[in-house]
Amino acid sequence: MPRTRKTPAGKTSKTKLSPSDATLDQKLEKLPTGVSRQKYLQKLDSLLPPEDLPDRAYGDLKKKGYIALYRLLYSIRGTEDRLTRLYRQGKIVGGVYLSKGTEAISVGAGYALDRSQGDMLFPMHRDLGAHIAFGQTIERIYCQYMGRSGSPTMGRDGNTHFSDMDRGIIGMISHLGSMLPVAVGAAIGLRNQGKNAVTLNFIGDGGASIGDFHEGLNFAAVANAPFVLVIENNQYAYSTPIVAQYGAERIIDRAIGYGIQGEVVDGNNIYEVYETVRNAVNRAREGGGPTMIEAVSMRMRGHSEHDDHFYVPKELLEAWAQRDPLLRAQRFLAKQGFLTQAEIEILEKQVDAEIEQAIVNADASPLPDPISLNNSVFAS
Amino acid sequence: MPRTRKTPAGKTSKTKLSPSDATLDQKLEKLPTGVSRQKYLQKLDSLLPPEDLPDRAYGDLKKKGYIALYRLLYSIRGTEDRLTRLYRQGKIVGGVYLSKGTEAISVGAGYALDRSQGDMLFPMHRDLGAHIAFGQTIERIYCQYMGRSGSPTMGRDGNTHFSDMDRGIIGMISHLGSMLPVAVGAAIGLRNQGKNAVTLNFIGDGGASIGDFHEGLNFAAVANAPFVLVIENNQYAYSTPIVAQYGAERIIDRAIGYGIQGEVVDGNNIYEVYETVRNAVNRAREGGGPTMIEAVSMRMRGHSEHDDHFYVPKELLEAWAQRDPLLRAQRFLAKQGFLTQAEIEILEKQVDAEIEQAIVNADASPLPDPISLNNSVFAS
Amino acid sequence: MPIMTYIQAISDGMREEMRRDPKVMVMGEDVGVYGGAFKVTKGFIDEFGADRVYDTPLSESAIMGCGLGMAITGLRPIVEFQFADFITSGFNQVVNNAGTMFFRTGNNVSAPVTIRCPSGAGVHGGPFHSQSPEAWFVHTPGLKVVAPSTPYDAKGLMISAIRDNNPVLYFEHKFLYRRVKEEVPEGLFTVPIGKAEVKMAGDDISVIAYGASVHLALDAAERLAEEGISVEVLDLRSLYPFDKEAIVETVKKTGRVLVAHEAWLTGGVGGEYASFIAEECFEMLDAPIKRLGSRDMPFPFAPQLEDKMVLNSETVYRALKDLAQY
Amino acid sequence: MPIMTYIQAISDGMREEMRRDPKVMVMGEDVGVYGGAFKVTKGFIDEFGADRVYDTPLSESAIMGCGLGMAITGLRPIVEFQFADFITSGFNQVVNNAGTMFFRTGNNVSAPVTIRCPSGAGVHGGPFHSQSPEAWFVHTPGLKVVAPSTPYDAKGLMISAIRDNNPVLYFEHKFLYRRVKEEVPEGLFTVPIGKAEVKMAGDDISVIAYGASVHLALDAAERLAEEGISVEVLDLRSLYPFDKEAIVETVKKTGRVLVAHEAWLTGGVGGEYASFIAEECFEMLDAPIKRLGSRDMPFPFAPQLEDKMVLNSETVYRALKDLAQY
Ligand SMILES: Cc1ncc(C[n+]2csc(CCOP(=O)(O)OP(=O)(O)O)c2C)c(N)n1
Ligand SMILES: Cc1ncc(C[n+]2csc(CCOP(=O)(O)OP(=O)(O)O)c2C)c(N)n1
Ligand SMILES: [Mg+2]
Ligand SMILES: [Mg+2]
Repeated sequence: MPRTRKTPAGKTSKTKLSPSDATLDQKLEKLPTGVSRQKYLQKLDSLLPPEDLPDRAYGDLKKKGYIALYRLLYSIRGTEDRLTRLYRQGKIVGGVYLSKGTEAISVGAGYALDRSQGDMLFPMHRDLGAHIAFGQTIERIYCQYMGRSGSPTMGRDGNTHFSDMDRGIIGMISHLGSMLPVAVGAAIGLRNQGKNAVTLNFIGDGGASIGDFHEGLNFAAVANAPFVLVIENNQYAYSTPIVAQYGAERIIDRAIGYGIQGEVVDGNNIYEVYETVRNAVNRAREGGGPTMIEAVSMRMRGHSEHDDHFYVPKELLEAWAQRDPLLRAQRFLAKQGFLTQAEIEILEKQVDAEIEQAIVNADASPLPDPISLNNSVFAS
Repeated sequence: MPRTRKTPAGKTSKTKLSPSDATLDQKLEKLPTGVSRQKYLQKLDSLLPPEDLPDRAYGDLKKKGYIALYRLLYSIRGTEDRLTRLYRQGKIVGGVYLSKGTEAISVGAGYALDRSQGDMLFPMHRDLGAHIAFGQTIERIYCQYMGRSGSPTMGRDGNTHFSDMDRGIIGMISHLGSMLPVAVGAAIGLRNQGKNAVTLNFIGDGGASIGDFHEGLNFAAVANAPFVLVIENNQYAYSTPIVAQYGAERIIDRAIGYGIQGEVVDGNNIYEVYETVRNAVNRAREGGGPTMIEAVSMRMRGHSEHDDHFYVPKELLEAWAQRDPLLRAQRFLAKQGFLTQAEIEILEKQVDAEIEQAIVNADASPLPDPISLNNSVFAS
Repeated sequence: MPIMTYIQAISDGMREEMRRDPKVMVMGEDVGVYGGAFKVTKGFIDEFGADRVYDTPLSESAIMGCGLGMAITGLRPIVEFQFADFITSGFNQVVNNAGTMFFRTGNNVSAPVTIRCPSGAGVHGGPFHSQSPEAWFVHTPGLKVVAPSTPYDAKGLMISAIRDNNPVLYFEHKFLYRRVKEEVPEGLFTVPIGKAEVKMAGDDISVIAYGASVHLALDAAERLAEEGISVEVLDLRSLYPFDKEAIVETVKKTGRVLVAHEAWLTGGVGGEYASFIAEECFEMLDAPIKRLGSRDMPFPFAPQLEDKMVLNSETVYRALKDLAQY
Repeated sequence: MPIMTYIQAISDGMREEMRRDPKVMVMGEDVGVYGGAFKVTKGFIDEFGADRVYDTPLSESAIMGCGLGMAITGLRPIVEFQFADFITSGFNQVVNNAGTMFFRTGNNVSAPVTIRCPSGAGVHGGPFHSQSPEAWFVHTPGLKVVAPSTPYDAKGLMISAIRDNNPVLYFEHKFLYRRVKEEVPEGLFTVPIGKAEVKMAGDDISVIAYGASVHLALDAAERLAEEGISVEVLDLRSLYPFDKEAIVETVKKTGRVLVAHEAWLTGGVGGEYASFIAEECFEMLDAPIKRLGSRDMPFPFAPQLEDKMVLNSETVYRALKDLAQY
């Protein structure tokens, strides 16, 4: 089986961050013995993608697909922006963990699955985009965040932790990495029942350090399971930078150690994400086994909306802001002649209206009735 | 940091096992969907080492060292052979898990540490050889297996599960892989207290699948810990062949994914094991970070002495019997002129006598007094 | 009716249900070609094939997690931990992932996984092959827990566990494997989860026990019968949900109760049943409720030590005698 | 004396002991630059440096395992699980590795690790950020377990936990973090592990509680005082070892007992204490021992649901009233 390590995403980009950057250096002072600051600074450069999307065709995408993906991207950005607003208004229960800046990963990957084939999605906490791409309604998402009875969990679990078996979505538990073996087992289970389906799970640069990552991928590799793992490397796990999280050059360097396919993808290029995941999904469906994909991006907000992000060097955020996945996709669509600026504005207005309506509807969803807790623990 | 993958141990050996071997093929019939028999059969060949030890100098070994290592090798073989006898006589408590055929790994690795520097050993269940090489007495080992009060655990734990802090040995719990993070923590702890010590842990081809393997190595890599992991690939985990255990070509292919040094070593060549581990220990001591070493060998007995080994193809055992680490070392010593056949016999007689005496002594050690259980749970 | 040992009955229950329902499968380390560390699944791979008798890598968390994944796609896996002691390595998957699945999905997804836990001491297994960790799971919502003491119950509860649409932990006691046998019906039958059974009727004192401790209680009861003391032995069989009516009934009858288990005393499930009795049967009690368990320490390896640490029938006998004389 | 919140007292205890003993260190996710998810270690990295305030990868089993490894080399690590709920991911290292170290090495190696577990509900954390899993550890030999309810106890028990030569699980309740404050001495002092404290003296009924439930009990006791019912509130503080004398004393005094905790009722530590009382204080009891806990289900997310699932002071009040009227 081939095991490639693709060219790092930023190979062609102009260097934006350098070891001589004093502010950046200062932030990295407090690392325990043995953690290499130098190695980190070199790494940061190589992770940065070019400012524009490579001007080419992406996989099996047609004009409709390019536009649909942009629409989803805009939807999730809008949905999340309003989550912040609602959070500040006190309308949200619990914390809010946003995908700002990394939405292209979850949307592109979610879109690459095929619900009609029985594919299943196992999203993580920063993957609202995948829920939407996989058919979840924005209204139900807001219900979930507001703890309403109209939410898929009936108000029992929060934020992005929600399943929807009708759509083939299994929500996560908080324990990062725990869903990886579950997704692998589902892939094998579907195959053993004669289905031709693929399962997809996400994990972060932090979650990738947990034991289940290893156990699950090893299990998948041995079974040649129809499984795809997307690693969202957004460079931070809560406040922990990747230099204190893993020692390898890239997370994807682990692929050869499992004997599976590994790919690096520019996580701020929604079309490349889609293309890469789509290829992996197709390969898995044809019996080609699991793939792990490292999508490189940058978390543009704090870990949650109550975290002010002070530990992230501003330079890093500025450099990545110029590579915002929406801006890049917009420029690409315009350049390709798929959508004019005017058409983009119309699309966005439509989506905005949809979102506002979803909020109104969700806010009208009743609070959950405590009676619903009776007989809620065991299936009969 | 360099990350090499050395030539597989058997690269130069004549092919001994081939996919056309019908008996072998038959044993591999019952594999779940997705597990590749073909891949396995190819793998088996490449794991087999040449019949003779490469005729060269090994690291910093002098004549005395070559002989000392052989003596330890013979000691452990003799100690274990008698364990089987004692087990059949009903003198052993619990099961007996032998290292027959793979002793060169534990002895060679244990010998490569330096107790005077404060190095610490974290052996696994098939590493009696490492205990001996690290200064444990054969008498105490027999006490341990017979559950006597003279054992390091005072009869509280069995077989190879024993610590001896005075010698810098921390015994394992049964849960495979659990000691890996402990050994990594000890390495960091010693460094943070200004010591220049290295810790070494063993793990099997089976144990390497557990989450702690990943969490521990990742932790070590990030911290650049003075830590060495020796993976004893004896091709079976209980009854499970490596094809059903991991998907990669070699376990050591994981090294690049941690960003640490990786080495493959012929596990039936005690001098190569010593040399490789010694280099890794020296590098770790000098701040060069962790190394993982895959020592390839073959478990020549059942998982334990109550397992008849029926699931291992005879061809495999026959091919490996010709590569027995003792026979190969003997031939090497003779060829180098380090020991004549007559000298070897004298050495072996001495060791035999020591072992018999140790058994007598251990058998005279009292059964543990149940009173010793009082106040045994909490340190004051 | 054939005579079966406890371990044969476990195998038989699994085999029969696998024959009936093609969705049922087994997974774990060495369950396939080897037939399991205790040979419970010996021959299964020949009958059901390698996909239904699934040999896994050595990774308890993945075994449990993958089992859960298979379950949500419609299969009914029997997940085997090679020893109950190793469930700690897959603990999070059991308690947080499997245990909450039905609840947290708004009752949308269920998790029909049977979790086999070969447990118990008396086999010189030392600290990590002798544990009886059922209390952790009785405390965790979303999990059912059973612990048979006889071949009949072992088979019937196995079939019930497999058919249950929830995660069921099945604690089988290694010491009983080949030491107890009885007539067990061929084919399919069930023992309901949540129902206790009086294994010996008596009037003076009740012992509430499960698993191997039932046999300690029966031994002690026989000795006491000779001394004219009549002991009722209630075998809980299900630890959660547990049979509150049966407990109340036996306490009502005797007014004196001993709760006994091999698990560590402190924080053991005995505390649950004893305090249930203390609360619900206060007026019925003629003597303090007595609890017994093994001593609060790791299970020692040497037989001389293990004997003094693990609950035994002598201890049960003496506790009952004390109760009788209260 | 300065006024400290509960969370400040935790920080202060750690800081003072770290100043005194250079072997003491902290490790966990985001404990360094960020100062911990709850800011308990804010500023620590500046004072003690990155090697003593050790930011780890996201890997609970390695955090606990490495902490244990550091401990056996002579350091005294304070290991932080970001939320108590995540201890399940390092469970095996806690119960089987740390818990048995001293015993299994023939008392040759000890494991002085303090394990911080921010636990408890009431903060809308949902099923995986609200748990109180102390019962699992009270049942496991080799582990000590403490759970302070006040700033004074929080600081004093923290220092005792760090100085103890065994693994000590320190359950701190998130709901109390900024909600309780009191005068707490500066500098070093200890609260002994294993000693309970009467937080309110009374004559008619005893409540045995710990952590947040102590405050529920105090609230209920105040209401009942107005109705002329005098309640004694015994704060266990240490769950294992626990203060048997103090329990017997309060039961002797009042003859009526409620055991209350926020953890799930079934299999909770309340069962241990209640059945201890049932066995040891049988003749002193004037009413059945009553137990309260949260409902046996995952902690729900929506506040309306959580309120009906988690133990609250109204429930405690009503249970006490019932007991008074028995
Ligand atoms: C097993 C586990 N440990 C700790 C946490 C607490 N926690 C929640 S999110 C987070 C950081 C996750 O980082 P990463 O995986 O990179 O995902 P990101 O938030 O960056 O998308 C941590 C430590 C958790 N959820 N699970
Ligand atoms: C976590 C865990 N799971 C299961 C077991 C049961 N078990 C003991 S040894 C063994 C096989 C180990 O294989 P390997 O790691 O290759 O070591 P080897 O015995 O071949 O030396 C198994 C499954 C265990 N000890 N620990
Ligand atoms: Mg991240
Ligand atoms: Mg092996």
